[in-house]
Amino acid sequence: MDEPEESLFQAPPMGEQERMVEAILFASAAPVSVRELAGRMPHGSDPAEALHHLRKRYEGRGVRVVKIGDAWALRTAPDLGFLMQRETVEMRKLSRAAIETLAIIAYHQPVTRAEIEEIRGVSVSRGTVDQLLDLEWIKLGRRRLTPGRPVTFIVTESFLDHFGLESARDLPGLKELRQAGLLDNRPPPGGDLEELEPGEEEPDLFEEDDAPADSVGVMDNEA
Amino acid sequence: MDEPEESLFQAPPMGEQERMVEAILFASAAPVSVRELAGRMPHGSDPAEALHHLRKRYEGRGVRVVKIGDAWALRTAPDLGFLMQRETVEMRKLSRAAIETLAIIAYHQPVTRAEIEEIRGVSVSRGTVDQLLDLEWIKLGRRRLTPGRPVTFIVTESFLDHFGLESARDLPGLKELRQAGLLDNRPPPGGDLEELEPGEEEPDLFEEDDAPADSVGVMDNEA
Amino acid sequence: MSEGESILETSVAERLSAEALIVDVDGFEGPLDLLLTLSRTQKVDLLKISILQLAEQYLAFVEKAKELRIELAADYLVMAAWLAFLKSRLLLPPDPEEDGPSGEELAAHLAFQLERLQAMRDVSARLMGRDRLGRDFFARGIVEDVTRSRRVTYTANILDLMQAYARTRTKDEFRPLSIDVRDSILTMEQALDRLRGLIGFAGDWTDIMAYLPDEWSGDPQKRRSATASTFAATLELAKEGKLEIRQQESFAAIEVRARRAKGSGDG
Repeated sequence: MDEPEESLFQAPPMGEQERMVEAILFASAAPVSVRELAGRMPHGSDPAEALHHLRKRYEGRGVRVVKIGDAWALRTAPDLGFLMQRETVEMRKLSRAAIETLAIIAYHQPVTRAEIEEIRGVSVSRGTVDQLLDLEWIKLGRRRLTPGRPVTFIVTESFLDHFGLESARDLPGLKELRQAGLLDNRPPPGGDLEELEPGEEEPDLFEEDDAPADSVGVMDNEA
Repeated sequence: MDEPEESLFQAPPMGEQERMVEAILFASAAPVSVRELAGRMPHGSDPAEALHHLRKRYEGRGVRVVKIGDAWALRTAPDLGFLMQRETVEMRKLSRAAIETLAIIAYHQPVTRAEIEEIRGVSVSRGTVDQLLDLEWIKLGRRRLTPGRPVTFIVTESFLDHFGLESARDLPGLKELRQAGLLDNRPPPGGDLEELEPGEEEPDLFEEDDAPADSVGVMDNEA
Repeated sequence: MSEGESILETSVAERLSAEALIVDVDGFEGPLDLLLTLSRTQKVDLLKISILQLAEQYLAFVEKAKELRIELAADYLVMAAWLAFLKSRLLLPPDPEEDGPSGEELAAHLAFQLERLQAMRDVSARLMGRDRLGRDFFARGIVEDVTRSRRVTYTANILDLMQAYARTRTKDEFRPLSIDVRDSILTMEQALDRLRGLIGFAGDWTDIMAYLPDEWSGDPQKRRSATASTFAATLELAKEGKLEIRQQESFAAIEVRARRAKGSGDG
């Protein structure tokens, strides 16, 4: 440890200068230029050389000396970035729109967005579909061979996993729900809704192989 | 992001663990506990040993590995403080009352407001305690098991950090004060106050860990 | 020494110093602080300080303040009264009639308090003089801290799913069957709770129907439920050895009574 007074006339040894650069870079809120270093270090110091040594010293360490524009900073090594993330998982109930959309997909797959909207009677927000894709409960099925070739949605393995189903066909239909007393035994108003049993009338309902489709494009819009 | 699967069964080599500890401590301004380190490092890591190596490595450097209570942090070497003047944020001037109150809490902890008043011979103004709480240098300890169950105060990790202490046991002059009996809880002769018998049911003064206590609720009871 | 002597001896110097101190009486952190300051004028180690002399110094100070019509805070006056008392204790021979601490004990405690306050002042100075964070040593300037990504995961169960489906397909509201009937079912737990409280009083054979809660014996549906659960509860209590059950013949009333001593049952 040299006395600062001495340093006014003679620059501290290089090892000492290196310590100084290290401390300054460490404590600074922003990258520091060589010029600024020189201004803060004792007269006659050579911050550029000290930086050179310091950079060497930190090679392969958990922290690196990096140059940002004209200035220098200490940063954690990029390969250790994973240590800086800490995930807290929060469980939330799925929104009504999402669960309804999911249910329609499960019961009607493969189903297009327009069909979902028709069934729900309201438009399906992109966010809702994205959320279900993100949860990996739905994925893209084959494009429908109708004009516009709209994408279809189907449920995934992890959907079945999560809901404890062997297959989506195991979902009880409306009749069964009603018979089981899970629904009020009231006829649907107007009776215009056809009672659809899963797996009943959609011909290509549960095909083994789902075209992977262009999931990427959709995923990119994820928050 | 590499192979967390592997790491579940085999901890990374010690050199790698040392880098990880280095990066984590470096990235955080606040001290990080060994436990938190362990939680962030791959399974099977030994942060305590990695810390030992890291501390050695930084010996004599411009930045040091310091222990603060149960936690660890990187701090610049105190002899280089003169380089750092520009970083210095003007420290709030503490009143004499606040400084003395702080010292009394540090050396007598856990200590009640009544005891602080008995030592200083004046009542403790609310502002004094508030200021110390606000600085996060003191916090609430366990309630004293005497009639009225008064709250007690203890110093915090930030206090240790601020004054460069590894633990409250390292307070300057603590041993001498203790030997001189000046930290004894000596009741006034014939005093009508029900005082604690010395060493009765007080947890030892400088125990490793103080019940964190729920500060918020307790504060409300303060007069 | 006598009281008169000591006052004479100290009056000149003390009155002067009292006068000086009064100027900045507001600067004192209470009477103990004032005493500590006064004690310094004795120029001896705190351990060897004369508490008697100190008491006189203090009283002189208060006297002077009175002369100058300076109003002292109440705690200064309380301390003055106490010191006057201490002084008399120290000067007069101990009164065997009076109990309580002796003058010497009181003086020793005051000396201890002064020494302790001084010690706290000394260590606070040492503490504040240490290398300090943000002044002498520094933490990391850029907090690169952990990005606490809060991942929200959504969950739903199979009932949610079916309910949602039913909702979209019908105007029916889906609901589990049992909710409506809850009101008219006495659970076995309820019956058991009730019986545990009552059975101690059942010395004689009593029809279990007598144990039905009043409000459950009217409505047939409720009555049925209450009977069933009460009967189940008696079986449970019998198993625990708390009561005995008998039925004289088929379809006759089922009767219970508390089981008294060990082995006295006949049911």
